[in-house]
Amino acid sequence: MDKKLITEDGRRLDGRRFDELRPIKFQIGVLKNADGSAYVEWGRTKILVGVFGPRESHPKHLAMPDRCLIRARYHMAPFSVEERKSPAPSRREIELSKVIREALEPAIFVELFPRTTIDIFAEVLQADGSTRCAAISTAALALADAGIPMRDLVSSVAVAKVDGSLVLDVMDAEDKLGDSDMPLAMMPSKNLVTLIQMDGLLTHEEFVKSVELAKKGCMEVYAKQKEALDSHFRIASKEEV
Amino acid sequence: MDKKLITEDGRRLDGRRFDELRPIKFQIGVLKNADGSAYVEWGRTKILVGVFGPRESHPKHLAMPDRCLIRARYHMAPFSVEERKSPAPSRREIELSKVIREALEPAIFVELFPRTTIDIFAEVLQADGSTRCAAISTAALALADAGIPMRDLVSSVAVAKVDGSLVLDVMDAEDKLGDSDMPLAMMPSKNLVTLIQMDGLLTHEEFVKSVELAKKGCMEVYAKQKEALDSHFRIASKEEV
Amino acid sequence: MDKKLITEDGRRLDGRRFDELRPIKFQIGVLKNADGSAYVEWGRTKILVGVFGPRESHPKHLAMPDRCLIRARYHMAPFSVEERKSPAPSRREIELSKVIREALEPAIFVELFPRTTIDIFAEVLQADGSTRCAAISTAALALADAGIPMRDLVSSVAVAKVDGSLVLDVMDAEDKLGDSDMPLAMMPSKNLVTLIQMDGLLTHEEFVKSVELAKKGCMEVYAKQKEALDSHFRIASKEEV
Amino acid sequence: MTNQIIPSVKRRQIIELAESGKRMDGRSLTDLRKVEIKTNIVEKAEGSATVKFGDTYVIAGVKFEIGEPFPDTPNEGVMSVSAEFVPLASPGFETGPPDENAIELARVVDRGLRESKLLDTSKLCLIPGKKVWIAWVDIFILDHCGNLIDASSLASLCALLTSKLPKAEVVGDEVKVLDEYVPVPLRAIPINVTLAKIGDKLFVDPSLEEEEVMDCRLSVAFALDDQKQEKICAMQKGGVGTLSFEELLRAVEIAKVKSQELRKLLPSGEK
Amino acid sequence: MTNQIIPSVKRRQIIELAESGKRMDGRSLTDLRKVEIKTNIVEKAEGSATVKFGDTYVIAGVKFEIGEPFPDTPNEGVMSVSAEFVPLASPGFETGPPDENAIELARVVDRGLRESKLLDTSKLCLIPGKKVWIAWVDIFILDHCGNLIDASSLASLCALLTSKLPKAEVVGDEVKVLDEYVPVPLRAIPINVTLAKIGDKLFVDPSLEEEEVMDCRLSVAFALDDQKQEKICAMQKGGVGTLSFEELLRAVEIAKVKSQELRKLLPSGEK
Amino acid sequence: MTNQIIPSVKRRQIIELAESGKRMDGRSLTDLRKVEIKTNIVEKAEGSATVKFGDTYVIAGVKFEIGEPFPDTPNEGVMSVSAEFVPLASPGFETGPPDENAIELARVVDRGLRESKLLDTSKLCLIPGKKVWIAWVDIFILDHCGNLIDASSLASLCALLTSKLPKAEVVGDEVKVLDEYVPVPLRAIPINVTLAKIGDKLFVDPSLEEEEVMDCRLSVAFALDDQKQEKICAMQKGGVGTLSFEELLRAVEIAKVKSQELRKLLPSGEK
Repeated sequence: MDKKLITEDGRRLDGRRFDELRPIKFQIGVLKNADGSAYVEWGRTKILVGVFGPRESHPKHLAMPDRCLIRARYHMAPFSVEERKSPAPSRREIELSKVIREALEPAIFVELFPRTTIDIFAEVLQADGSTRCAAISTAALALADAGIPMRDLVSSVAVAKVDGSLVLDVMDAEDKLGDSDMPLAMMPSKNLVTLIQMDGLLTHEEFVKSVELAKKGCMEVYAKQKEALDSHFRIASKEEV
Repeated sequence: MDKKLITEDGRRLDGRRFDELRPIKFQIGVLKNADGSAYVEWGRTKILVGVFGPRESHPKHLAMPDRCLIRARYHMAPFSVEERKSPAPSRREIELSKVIREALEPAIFVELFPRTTIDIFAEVLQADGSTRCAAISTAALALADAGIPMRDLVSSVAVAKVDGSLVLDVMDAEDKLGDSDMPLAMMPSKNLVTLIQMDGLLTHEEFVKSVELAKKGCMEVYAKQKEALDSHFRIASKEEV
Repeated sequence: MDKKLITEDGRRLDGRRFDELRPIKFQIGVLKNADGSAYVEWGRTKILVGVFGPRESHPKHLAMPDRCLIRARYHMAPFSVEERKSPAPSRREIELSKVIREALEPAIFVELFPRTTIDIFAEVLQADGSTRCAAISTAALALADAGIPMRDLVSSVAVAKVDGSLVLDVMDAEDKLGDSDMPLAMMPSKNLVTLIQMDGLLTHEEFVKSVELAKKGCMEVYAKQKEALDSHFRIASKEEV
Repeated sequence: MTNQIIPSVKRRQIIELAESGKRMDGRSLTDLRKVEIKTNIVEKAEGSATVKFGDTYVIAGVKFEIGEPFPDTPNEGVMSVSAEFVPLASPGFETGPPDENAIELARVVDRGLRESKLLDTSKLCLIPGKKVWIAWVDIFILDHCGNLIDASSLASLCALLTSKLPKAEVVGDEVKVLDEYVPVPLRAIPINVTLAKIGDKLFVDPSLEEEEVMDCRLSVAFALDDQKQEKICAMQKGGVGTLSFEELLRAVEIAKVKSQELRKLLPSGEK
Repeated sequence: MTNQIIPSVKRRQIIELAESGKRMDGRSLTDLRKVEIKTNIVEKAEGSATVKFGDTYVIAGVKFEIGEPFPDTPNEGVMSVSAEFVPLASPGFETGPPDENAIELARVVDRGLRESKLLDTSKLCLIPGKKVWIAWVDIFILDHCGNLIDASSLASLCALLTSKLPKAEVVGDEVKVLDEYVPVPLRAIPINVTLAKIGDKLFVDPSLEEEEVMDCRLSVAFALDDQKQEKICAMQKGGVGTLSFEELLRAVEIAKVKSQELRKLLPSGEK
Repeated sequence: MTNQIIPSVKRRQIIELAESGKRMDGRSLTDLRKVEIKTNIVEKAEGSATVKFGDTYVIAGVKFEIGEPFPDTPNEGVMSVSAEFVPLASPGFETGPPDENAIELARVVDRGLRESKLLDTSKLCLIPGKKVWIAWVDIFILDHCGNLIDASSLASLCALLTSKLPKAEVVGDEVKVLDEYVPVPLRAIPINVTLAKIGDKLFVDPSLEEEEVMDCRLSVAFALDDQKQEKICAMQKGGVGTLSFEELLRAVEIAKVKSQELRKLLPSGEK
């Protein structure tokens, strides 16, 4: 815990200011088989998301008469972390799969596709903090790529308290050595929270500030998502010509 | 094995005589969700039993056209024993689930509920010997609480040989250090055995005496079961008024 | 690796010449419940094969409208090898089950039995090299015993390179210390290869010679298979009289 | 899931009642159900507690066992929280390994206990890098009538608060466990409060029927440290609905007040 | 299970025949089927045996391996009995981990061997608390034609009776296994006998068709120790029917006689 | 599986085209698809590579970890190859443990790497019999468009070729891993080439639609050692069809030529 996470001039380990995102690069439509797909390099975090559906529910008894079943799987490659991860799903991966699904589902018009399933698969190729936020933000683009009607995108980012300061877009070292971690996801144009989790110790005031900072971060992620979609569909429509 | 299990004046470690049961306290109707339930404190052994059914068989291919399917699960809490028990079902728990089901099923009018299932779940919260006997005796009350028509109650007790003597209602120390353990269950008013198991070394004569002692014990358990039912239904009928 | 696998006079550890099979003893119709069965003692390798089917596919969604489903399982007894084998199926057993199925299926008229399943179960009681070849050759006899119409038998043998020489019908010591192992299966009267695998290091020329030697070995196994069938059906028809 | 009509009728009723500040079971929106705590009911465990929130019934047990520390924290003991939804608790529970709901529950309870720094794991070290105490916290859901997170958190907390740590002597590389006990080294005390959002209302300590029709839930854990400082130590949104930022902040405010109410119910000597 | 008619017809036939003391396969009610024992058929195992009771066909193998003792018996070796219902043995067997029937079988066989004190586990200790011999007894059911318990018990017993224990030298903390063998330290010899109850009759060594229609079965193991003392060492009722006390005692009497008959078939040098 | 018509029409088209030496995607029968290799894309792994064969997309990562050697090779490090068919790669893939296809894939890749003696495992030993380096090679299929064996073999090879081994100091029984790296001790380089047989034609680097209608496939791995000697080091037939001996030998000849073509694409500095 001796390591300083914030330097004297207010910079973080990778030179960022407290409210600065890492470089984020989305790519849309990167897989042939998946109905929709997207890839992100979010700092050193690298995640590939594929979406299948709406497709027939299997096994059939899962099908719901009035809506589409959403399933999500968050999964880490064994080589994505410092110590090799066993391939069997960990309790952490199972919980994250649940909250990711719950963060994305509010944005999907599930009533439009009764008796079907949409599967969202997020494969973490390299984990360097905020993987659930990156997975959610990238999955929103993969869903859009699959042509699935959505109320809004979902944008997500995490805020941490490190060395007494609140910082935006938590990387691994900050997560491990910091005092708190708060991932938040929202539908940006609706101003509605779809995910919030927190661990660590925050005063009420710090919590309120964390939420504000997370909201600002989500809006910046949203801008990058829209940019990626624009450029993807501009290229796609050119190709069709 | 140096420890003496029977004192000079013929008393056991907890002061009981050789043919004496531990204090047994049954409570009926202790759970809201279960269709029937009962709880027992049998010395330090504590077991909660819940019954669901008759209900639709699931998966459906298990349903039997001419009778009800009975399922039973005997399960120990990790904290119920000296060394924490792993939550995965042990081979012992799987065998006990089978013999408990076979001890209870003869008492149930299974022909009355074709194509359905009755589930009996016994959760051992603390194990101090004779848990299968306590589970069977308590499950009989939970089945009655669920209103399931039965030929008779099932009452069960174990007899051990310790320090050369046969003793009734085996507690943990006697089971571990004794020379034999013989759990027996019966339908008391029908005088029919529904469970018998034995391990240890017994002469033929000792075996015959063990069976006699077990039978006496079962009749005493039966009296306590009826008492618990009486008091439960007396209260229940008052409440209805 | 100091151990010499070929003696000065060109003999192998068990006295065989380079192109000599071990003693092979097939028995057909050894099980009561299985629809077809066969047992082999192939040197010290001992394998029992049982076949069930064609029978209803279970679960039903596996059934294929235009053909029979073939399933095969290669399974080793825990006591079949030097170090006790864990009962759970190993990755090796899963791969071998697949290649054994693929080696046998070309010989079966699968179109004749749509919507059904044929199950082939090979239990290795003692493993002393070439177990997959012995399992395939014995399974072909069990299929015949079950009366399943076949294009041809399947005969199999392995060739190894040990101490610089190519040798037929690899036993355990030769497999472990040798330079290569190449199991091959064929339909002998059709002259078609149904299994080939290889590991080790072989020049192109050595590979070609290995294939030739394997072919010769398969033809010898074929002769023994036919002999076993002849004697089995001769006895069977006598018994019917 | 097959019948979607009953839930939607129920949901409408619940929302209508809530307009006048009432609930199906007579509570106000911010009322807790009756909370009952019993401790030391499993003598073979080092700590145990049953907790009822109305008909919701949960048991937690604590066992201490000697094991190895994690490589990255060689001087600290280990706490492991698991939850089982045993099938007698609900017609919907099935046997088998924990599903995502049981895993989420255990992890949310774990975060509350862990992030509050309740357990001083540095005092659970026996031989650095080799042997430490492992505190196994096992939760069994016995009757599922809503709000499992708060009941399970409270049962786990009370089991730990009343548990006794075996005294151990270290001689060289061997640990000898004595037949004596010392108190478990505890620091801050976390209390978890869950609210369900249904329509635009927030419901404290949701019942099962409220959970079945809720949009989503928010659980907030507050830690009170030995300097009487109160902080948020864990939070979890569950369910597929959304929260406005205003609702989020309001829920946290309400949870804070209710955590203080629950804190008063802790086994005496603790708060 | 779908067709309940054939079993009930079969049951009636079996009961009628039994009235005149006969069985479908020509045996009397107390006859065993033909029992065949072969030993040392798997040379790579330290002991092995196949046993047939009529068409029922079972193999058992014994492997000795060095491992750790249980913490509560640091001076004793370990015996572990497992059974697999391999799918070639019956159209009803499936691949996968042992089900409750295979587990019950292994545990009943285990109790017979263990409670008779057959194996002197104190002589299987190499370094107290650290290294002992583990005797793995693995049973494979090869053809299931009824009465698996007796066939499996006998196969396991014969595999142990004819097995050889590797000689081992202990030097400090290391164990060196030599290329020599010593006899396995055995004491009393257990024999298991199973009877099926159908109607009010008891059937020794039930066939598969008898098992399919039986009310229940009772298995009794008798141990004969080195002082020629014969004792009951294990017992197991199976199945959903009941036994009267009179039937219970009668079954034990019959089982005793039949165990003496089976005991004469043991590999020579043993009884 | 339910619709057998489309595959048989497709198969006929493919065979007809092949008569004139052509394929659905414009290739000749012996053409590879475009092969793209990227290395060092996962900085946290000691080695990593993505490989594309057309749209088939595979990633392999290498992690080095200290562990125990196998008892029979106490002086050698361990290489372990696993493959996961992650479900985003194909509508037909499911979550869960590896099925027989994933296991076969991993074992075929493993044999190519192992039998070529690529990795000098004797140089991965730290403390004989106690501590060695374990090289974990993990393959993820990201987009399944045919010929997974060749793409996975090449990705695994490239990940190993470009991986760095942490330097370690042995002091007594302890291993200290330094913040420095040494090259991985590699020897011969294996290249795998797969051909599909459809009708009587052989198709190099089969696409998914070719695999769906093929009779069988043959994979052959060629190793080039440091004396520039080229040998066959592994072979695997897959699928339920047959090969004539003539086809077998011809396939091996073609595979050899194509392996030389692929060998030229390896990251520079290697061959």
